[in-house]
Amino acid sequence: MYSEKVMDHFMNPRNVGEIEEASGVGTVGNAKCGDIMKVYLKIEEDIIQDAKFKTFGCGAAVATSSMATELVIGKTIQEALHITNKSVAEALDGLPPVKMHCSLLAEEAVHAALWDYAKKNNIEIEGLEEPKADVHDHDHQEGTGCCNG
Amino acid sequence: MYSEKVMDHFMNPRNVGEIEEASGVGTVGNAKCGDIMKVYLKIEEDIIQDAKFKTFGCGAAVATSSMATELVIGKTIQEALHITNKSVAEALDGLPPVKMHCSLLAEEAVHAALWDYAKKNNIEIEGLEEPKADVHDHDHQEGTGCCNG
Amino acid sequence: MEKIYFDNAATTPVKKEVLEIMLPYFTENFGNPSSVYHLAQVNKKAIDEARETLAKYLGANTNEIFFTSGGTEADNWAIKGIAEAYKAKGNHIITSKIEHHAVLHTCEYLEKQGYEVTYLDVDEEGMVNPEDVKKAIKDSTILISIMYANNEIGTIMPISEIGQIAKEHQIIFHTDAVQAIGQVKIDVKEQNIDLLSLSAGLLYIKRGIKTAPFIHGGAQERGRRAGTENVPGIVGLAKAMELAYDHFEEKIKNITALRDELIQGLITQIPYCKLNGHKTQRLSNNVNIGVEFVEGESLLLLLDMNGIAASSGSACTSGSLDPSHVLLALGLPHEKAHGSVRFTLAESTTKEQVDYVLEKMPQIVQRMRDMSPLYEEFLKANK
Amino acid sequence: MEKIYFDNAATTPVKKEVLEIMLPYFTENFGNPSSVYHLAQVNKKAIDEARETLAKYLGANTNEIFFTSGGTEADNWAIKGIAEAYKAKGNHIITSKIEHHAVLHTCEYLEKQGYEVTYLDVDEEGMVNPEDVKKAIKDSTILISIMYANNEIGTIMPISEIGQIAKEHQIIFHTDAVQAIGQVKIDVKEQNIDLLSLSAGLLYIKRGIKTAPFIHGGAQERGRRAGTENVPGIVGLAKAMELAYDHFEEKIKNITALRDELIQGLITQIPYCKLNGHKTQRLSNNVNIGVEFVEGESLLLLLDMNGIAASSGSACTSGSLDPSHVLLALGLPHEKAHGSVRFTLAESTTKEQVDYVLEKMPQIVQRMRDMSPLYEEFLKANK
Ligand SMILES: Cc1ncc(COP(=O)(O)O)c(C=O)c1O
Ligand SMILES: Cc1ncc(COP(=O)(O)O)c(C=O)c1O
Repeated sequence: MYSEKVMDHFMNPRNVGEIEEASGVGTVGNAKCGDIMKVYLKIEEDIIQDAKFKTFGCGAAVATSSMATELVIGKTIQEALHITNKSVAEALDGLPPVKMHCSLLAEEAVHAALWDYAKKNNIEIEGLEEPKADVHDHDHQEGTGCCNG
Repeated sequence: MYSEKVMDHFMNPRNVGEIEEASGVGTVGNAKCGDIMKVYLKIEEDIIQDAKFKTFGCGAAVATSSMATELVIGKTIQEALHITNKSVAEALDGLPPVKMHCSLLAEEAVHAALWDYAKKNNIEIEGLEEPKADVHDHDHQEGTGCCNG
Repeated sequence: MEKIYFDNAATTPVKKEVLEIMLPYFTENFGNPSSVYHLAQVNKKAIDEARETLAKYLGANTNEIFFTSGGTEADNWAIKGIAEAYKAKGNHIITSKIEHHAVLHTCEYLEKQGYEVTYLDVDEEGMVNPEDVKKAIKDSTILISIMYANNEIGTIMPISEIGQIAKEHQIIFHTDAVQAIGQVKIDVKEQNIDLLSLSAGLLYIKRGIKTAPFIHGGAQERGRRAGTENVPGIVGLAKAMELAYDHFEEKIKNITALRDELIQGLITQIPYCKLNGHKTQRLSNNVNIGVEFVEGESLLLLLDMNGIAASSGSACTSGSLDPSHVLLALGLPHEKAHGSVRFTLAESTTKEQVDYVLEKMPQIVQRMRDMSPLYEEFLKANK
Repeated sequence: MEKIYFDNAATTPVKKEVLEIMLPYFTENFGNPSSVYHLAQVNKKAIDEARETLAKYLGANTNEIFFTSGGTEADNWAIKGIAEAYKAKGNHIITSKIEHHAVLHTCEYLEKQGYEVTYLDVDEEGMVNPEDVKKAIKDSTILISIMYANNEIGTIMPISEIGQIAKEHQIIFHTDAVQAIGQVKIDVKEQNIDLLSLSAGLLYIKRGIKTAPFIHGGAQERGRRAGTENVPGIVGLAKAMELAYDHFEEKIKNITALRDELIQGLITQIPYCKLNGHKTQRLSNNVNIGVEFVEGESLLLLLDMNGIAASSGSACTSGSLDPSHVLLALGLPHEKAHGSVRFTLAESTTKEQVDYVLEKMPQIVQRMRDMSPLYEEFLKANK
């Protein structure tokens, strides 16, 4: 069902963990869906120096979290903003159709962390919108970013 | 599907043929049902001296014709009249339920031949009713003596 | 005594190569294909590959192939599924009088539910006339269901023409190809077939065609047919398909030659006997002969005693003892319908087997006629 | 690495003895059982004998046993068949919230057709309360359908009590015994069961109970279920039944001991984890554990990487990714429903295999919790 790349990132996820005093933290997804992603970013001089994640979710959710953090590390905020769910999925050699939502979740988690960073620093990041979904806020809408539903 | 006895009477039917100048001839069944039985009787002094048959029909129809002729030979008319479809079927070690009608046909064929004998000789045989069905008369009613339908 | 099996249209032995490919799926590869673990993925892959193979031979896409428990279920699903899904559009179905009972009884059931069904006549060779199909179409017509080839008399229907008519009138077209598969080349796209049933069992449903689910339950077959997949059966079906179309032209040529030899031999050697069905538009394995003055079941029993397994009409109805609805639809009177026998050949059929039947049949028929009151009458009338 | 298959409730390998008995029916004994010739009679006899065996183990009569393509079809037929046959009497059906989708989706379909369905709640151990059944009965109730044992959590329902209630109220009682068969002793007469579904597939229909046909076509199964019989499957089912009830008590004792060892080991070694389903009224092969803070699919993948094939919820729904409706019906919140894993044991399961799972599971769960944001939150909140 999953590509070798997905299985590799699932079995050996990169960047699992927390960043103490992170520049920004974003959590998306919810328990109803069965997927929650939390992304920690360390940003210095507009560059993402480090990224870590914790994920409660299916194999695809774990792998996309791992890949998304890999992709954003070393990028500028603007570059990171342009890493879409598609590019995450492609970097993993594709995802099964029912699992494409998971890659959306990874994109959203990164955005949410960037939003948190912007809020904390009272800056505005061009092109960044307020995260749609958060585990603490409200239920996910059907079909958007819900990995297991 | 058939008992050994049925198969024996089907493969080696007794009394196949015609009796020239028979005392009585009866034909029952019809082509629609897929079964026609013709029974020839030679009756002398109230005793059935000989019986022959011709049958267009399934294995059970052939076997019951064969057995019915066997059973009536040597019997008095009254005795022959009491050979029911059940006794024919029993003598064959039973028939499959869907084929029980066939034994009814054999009983009717003997009765029809006796009726013919009575008519020809202008006598009345106690307990004998006019045959219900004849190939030349009318269609069989559903479920009565219709061997193949 | 040699046993000759001439009822291959009813069931046919599973080929060695097919069984071999099925076996591991009973014992080693038993994981439920819907699960996530590795063992299950092996099965999932096997099903996917089978689907691909089958799609290829039908000219279909893989996502248009759905596995069922058999031809009967496929027919039921196709017809009931369309009837239900399109009932807002209309309630009229066109079929023929010589369909398999899986189609006919389904249509009769739908009539009780308020649908209207036109049962088209066939000509004396069992052919549906495409013009009749066209004429039967109404505004309320939602489905045309005409079999690809008849199981009893082997007549091959003008499917492409009917497909064209269905397309022009934008009506969904289903064909029961249970008997045709492996004997003719089928291309659902070229022939404008929207649904197609196969035994063993498969339903092709063209993309975009809605069908109400027939068997409700789990999410198997992309949510359209519930129930744990019969993995060995599916894998075996694909393999059988491959084998059937391997050296296809050559095999068809051989079997057609044997078929024609058997037909020719029977109708020349046995008086008052004729071929049922079409002479050339005919399945290459089908011989159906109407023998006057004899009854079918007795004939079959005597053939069996001589080591020849044949059938009268379709096997599925032999429980009912009715004369074949197909033969009656050809216009045969009841006694001739009762006296028909079907020989269906296989790839493995030999000339020796055909010759053996040609030797035995005339004797058997003569024996039966000698005890037939109908024959007696006929002879007397024609003296 | 040893492969351990702990998903025997989904599919299970065909036993050697069963396959051996099936094989000849693929190759030598291939005659269509509905035909008259000898070869066909061999098959007919095989089916009749299988029917007898199966009837015996269910406490049924042979003419009450009907073969289907599987458990799903049996459930569909039972429920739709009764709904249609008794619609003049009423339109109300009682079932439970934790039935298999083959029952639930069929009931939902019937709701769209105008039937009224009561889906009974279960208690937190997955038990249907017979009192609730009684209370749900109305004048219009025509069918009670409660599964014998649940496929996900293994809870065994109070079938005899429900049968008694159904009898007293003269309402037809159907039970889906797909998971129960071979694990409990069933006696349809004593337990007042009117219809009973088995996988592989069989439907028991008590004499006198009308059912509308579900699959229309040929006259097989005494005219009540059309389609060429799957002879190898039928013969195999009977053999499997025989084997299942051979040394029954001893086997059940052994497997129950292993089951309890696995349950005990898991819930003592893994914190924040609990048994789903009933502790004792439970299928002897079923272990279903809710593990907090981890997600099921990941857990299964990691188990698979360690050579352990298990499942989360029922295999049939894993295509849909929804959290199990059964676990939700127990009152579990979504995250716990997502984090449940089912191990289903077989006769061949060994203590070593159980020990291996007990060794691996805690490590895997710990690893997953280390990367779980829910666990992180939980720890912070409970510091
Ligand atoms: C033309 C045709 N359609 C449908 C069927 C039914 O197929 P099955 O018996 O596999 O369900 C048959 C079976 O012989 C058939 O010949
Ligand atoms: C309780 C229950 N009912 C019905 C079914 C459906 O059976 P099948 O998949 O054989 O059609 C299953 C299958 O797992 C089941 O567990």
